[in-house]
Amino acid sequence: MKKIINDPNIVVQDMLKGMVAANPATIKQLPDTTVIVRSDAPTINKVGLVSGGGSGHEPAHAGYVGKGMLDAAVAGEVFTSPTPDQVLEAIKAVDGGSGVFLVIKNYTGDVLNFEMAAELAEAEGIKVEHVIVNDDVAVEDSSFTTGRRGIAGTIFVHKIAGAKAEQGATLDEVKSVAEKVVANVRSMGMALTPCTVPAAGKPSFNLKENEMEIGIGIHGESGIERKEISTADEIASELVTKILDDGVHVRGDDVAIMINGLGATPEMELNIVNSKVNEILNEKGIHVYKTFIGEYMTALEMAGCSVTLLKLDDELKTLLNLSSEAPAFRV
Amino acid sequence: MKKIINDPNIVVQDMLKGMVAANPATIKQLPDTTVIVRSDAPTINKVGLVSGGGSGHEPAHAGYVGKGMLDAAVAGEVFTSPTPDQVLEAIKAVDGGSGVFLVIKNYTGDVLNFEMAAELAEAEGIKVEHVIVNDDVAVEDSSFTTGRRGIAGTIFVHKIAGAKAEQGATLDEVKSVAEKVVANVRSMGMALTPCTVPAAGKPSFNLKENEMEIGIGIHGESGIERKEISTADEIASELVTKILDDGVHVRGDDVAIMINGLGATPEMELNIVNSKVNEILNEKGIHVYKTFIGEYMTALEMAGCSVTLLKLDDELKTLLNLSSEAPAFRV
Amino acid sequence: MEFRVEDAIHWFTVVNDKIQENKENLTTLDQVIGDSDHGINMARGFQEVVNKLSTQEYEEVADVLNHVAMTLISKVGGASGPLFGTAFLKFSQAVKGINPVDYDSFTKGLEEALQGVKQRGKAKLGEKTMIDVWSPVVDVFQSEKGFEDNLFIEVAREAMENTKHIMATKGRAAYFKEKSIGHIDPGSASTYMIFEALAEVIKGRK
Amino acid sequence: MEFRVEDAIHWFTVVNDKIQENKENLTTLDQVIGDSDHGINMARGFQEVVNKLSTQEYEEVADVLNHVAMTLISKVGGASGPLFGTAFLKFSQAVKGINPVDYDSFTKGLEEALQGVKQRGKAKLGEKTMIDVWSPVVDVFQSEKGFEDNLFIEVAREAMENTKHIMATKGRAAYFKEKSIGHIDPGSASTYMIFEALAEVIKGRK
Ligand SMILES: Nc1ncnc2c1ncn2[C@@H]1O[C@H](COP(=O)(O)OP(=O)(O)O)[C@@H](O)[C@H]1O
Ligand SMILES: Nc1ncnc2c1ncn2[C@@H]1O[C@H](COP(=O)(O)OP(=O)(O)O)[C@@H](O)[C@H]1O
Ligand SMILES: [Mg+2]
Ligand SMILES: [Mg+2]
Ligand SMILES: [Mg+2]
Ligand SMILES: [Mg+2]
Repeated sequence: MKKIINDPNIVVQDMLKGMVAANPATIKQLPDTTVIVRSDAPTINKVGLVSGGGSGHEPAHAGYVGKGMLDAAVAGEVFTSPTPDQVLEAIKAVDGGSGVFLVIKNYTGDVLNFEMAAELAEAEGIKVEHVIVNDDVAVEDSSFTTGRRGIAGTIFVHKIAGAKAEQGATLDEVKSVAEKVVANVRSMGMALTPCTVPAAGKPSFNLKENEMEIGIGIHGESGIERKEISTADEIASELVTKILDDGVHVRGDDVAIMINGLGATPEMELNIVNSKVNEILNEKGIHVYKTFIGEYMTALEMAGCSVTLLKLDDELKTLLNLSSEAPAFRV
Repeated sequence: MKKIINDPNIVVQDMLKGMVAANPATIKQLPDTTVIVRSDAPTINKVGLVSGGGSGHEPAHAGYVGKGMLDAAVAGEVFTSPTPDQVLEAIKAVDGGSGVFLVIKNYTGDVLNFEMAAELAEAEGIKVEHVIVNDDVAVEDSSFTTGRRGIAGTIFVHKIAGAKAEQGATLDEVKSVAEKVVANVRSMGMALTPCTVPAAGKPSFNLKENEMEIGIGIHGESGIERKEISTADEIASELVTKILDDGVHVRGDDVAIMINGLGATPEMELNIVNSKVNEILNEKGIHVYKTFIGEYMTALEMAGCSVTLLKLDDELKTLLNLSSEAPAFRV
Repeated sequence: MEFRVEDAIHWFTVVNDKIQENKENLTTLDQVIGDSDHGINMARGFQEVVNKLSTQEYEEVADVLNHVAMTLISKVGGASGPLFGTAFLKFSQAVKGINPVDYDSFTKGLEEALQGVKQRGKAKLGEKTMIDVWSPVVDVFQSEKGFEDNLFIEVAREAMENTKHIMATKGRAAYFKEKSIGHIDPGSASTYMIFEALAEVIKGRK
Repeated sequence: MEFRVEDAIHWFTVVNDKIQENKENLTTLDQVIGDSDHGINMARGFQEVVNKLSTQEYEEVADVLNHVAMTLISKVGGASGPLFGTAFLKFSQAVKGINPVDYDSFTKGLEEALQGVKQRGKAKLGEKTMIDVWSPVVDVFQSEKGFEDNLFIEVAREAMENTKHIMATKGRAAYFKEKSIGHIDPGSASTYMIFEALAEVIKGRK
């Protein structure tokens, strides 16, 4: 394991210290927690937006804390959902009297811990609503199983629900626009190499020198298929096709694209993927309204990428374009 | 070699296509070149700012093209300086009548090719000035050798000279503020793993499983020392100490920090490094005015990071804070 | 046999020993069909449980169980944290005011714990989760009349081993679909350790 | 012997063959004390040179050299592009109007080429650059009275081999300081191939 860390057991605390040191004017860490909140929280009469999850997906989620996006991000241990008490602290810190909205990625751990936190907050008289993001089409959408995972599409939920809340929308309005994003967003990823949880010390899976995994999760969970590495064009095409097969994005639609690096993949390669994604969408008569290329939702030092498509209507376009001061998503 | 590419020989063209597809409103590629310019270039009566270099350092340099930063970026082959004819095209495309300023990283290839381009442009009647960035303290500063390399500090030159030019400054004024940045900026990097030039197909060097290299260059050029991986705190301390030893940044100074990821190192680790860098500077009575953490000047998929310190006076602070619309450096 | 505060403390001390000892094994199980953190999560949680157990006074078994539950909830995270937390919280509520805890109350407590896990996790028997060990153990408690340490261990171990043959439909392992078959569920392995520890503590008391 | 347009074309065709054949070797040399691109750069440049050579008409040797220079300048990049480009540009200028090129003019051309490289690269003999091959070869041209193919090869090869023992102070290899010792300079290796090709072409003509 080659990492620039001090001690595998304190990476999260060390990281949070470094984040706050980098943005002392805009964010703060709630004492004795792993919660990052806007330094001016709570904003009175604004719905508070909270997200979070296991660490190792940076800049998700603390990088999205800022005016126009999240009010707080709760960091769990690496790849481990944060605990309810931490989420509760975040909720209490950002409640400005209009309630708090939780953006949860669809993993059992995240859902359970955030749900318990919501119950505790409601017991303290805070109105809490939530949305569960499940954009990963690599997994079947089923109510009999855990269902789809939440991956990079989550960032669009942060951005759009964040802009809505900033406009002074009610908790229900924020929830309803967040649900619209969830209904309109689909993603799929692939990996060339595994990643190593610092405290585990060894890679969570192995891929042969000529192998890639299509549809992999951001914690290294199994994908759809392992096969020989193909070209960027073939990879882009496979990811986009699977997303389009889901039927949400059709000819005539306006979409936002996110080409997301999982950690070790150079931006050069993300741009190469984007070139093909664009070409395919053009061919299909789907209009690319906006493109985001970079590392938005990573999996430690995994090499690979994900493609996300978000179908946009006028409301979503407006909200996507509104200003955001979050360090990892400046508009 | 595990890369998401189509053909090692066309990665640069494929990448540029993807970049333009992502930002069709703000940038364009000059036909039959590897030059990215602002789509509204040239800006009449504004000094045009051109940088560039080998590819593989993305987002450098095309990611810094935008209002408030560069007018054009010239992409060479991977790790290979672009040729004079390409640089000349960039110069011609951004000359708005007030001359063109070149930001060159101090590598023999970059210096020679940009110099030749400047000669050709001057022969065509365009006023050209340049600055050579040489911030890497891992290399000795000597006029008998190639001298210091230019690395991540270059981005501060882009930002500050870009803001100055945007204000309507003359070519000489842009040059003089760029020289101030070069005088005030120092960097040093380290790597945990090598990177692979796509067309070469194998890593440019090897590091043992427990080894790191301190002071390495962004093309894998030799550093100061290879040794056993130490803690993030020790690494941060070693990099900062070497920078401070150069004597440019002293007690009482205001500085900007850049913690730059070389490609494969997760943002988590960059934040951990920042935490210690901050602590050291605090101890030394050096005041951190602003911090930038992320991938600004990469070396393909090399794992590692660099630390940059820029000493700021009032002029530099103002220019650093002015708006930039470059996709990779939004202010 | 009656189950007292000191037994409860002993129980979780032994659980912690086992978890620490098997931290890497549990993580390895989670590496195959999960995200490589189960051993780390459990070790963090139970270490914290034991750190506090020795420094506090408890009136009754329910207090120990409540302490265990709250510590797990706030220290483990992931899926297993709220699930084990809920289990011991429900257990605690079920035996509140009963001290020492007799066999039937203990059984009732375990029933409630299992119900809690099922509700919280929206899962049922046969989905390759910790329920696949909790459930048969509760069954054997119900069918016996007193603590049968060896039987408990045997049933729990067999149940854990049997999770190998199940395809996961809940939790992170569900993403591995058919590929989850052939591997023991990590949460079932730690649940086994909890019951193995219980049996050992009871055996020691005899 | 006189050097004509067809000799010049032949020369660069052979250079290209050698460079393509040794593309990986050159890159490997550059992997050790550089950035792994020298073979790729040279192969790209000379392939382009040859692609055009066959489709164009040249009046005199200077035209071929000018074409080579301009192609290298616009296709190679890196340090070697402008340096080899400058070399052949100066060479071309020196023999302009002289066709065929006699031995003395050829020698004069090489002298100018070397001067061009030195000025452009601000380097001198003994800094572990291509100058360390160019310079001794020019010396031998000056001290002989006519093309001595075998001698050229010998001198060039020895000069290339000798770059092993030099510590680099210019170009990218300079960053490797003492560690650059023991390795052949990539640009010297490609310069050697250029002169080896020249000697073979001349030998073939005899
Ligand atoms: N819905 C569920 N119901 C019951 N148990 C579950 C459920 N989901 C997961 N588990 C249990 O949790 C274990 C995984 O725990 P852990 O690795 O700590 O959390 P995570 O999956 O969030 O990383 C699984 O092995 C399984 O036994
Ligand atoms: N200042 C210089 N003067 C003469 N030759 C040089 C100089 N710098 C570099 N070279 C030559 O260029 C070669 C490297 O070329 P190449 O690898 O293509 O470019 P780069 O170093 O930019 O990657 C070196 O081996 C050396 O022979
Ligand atoms: Mg987990
Ligand atoms: Mg190069
Ligand atoms: Mg797990
Ligand atoms: Mg080179």
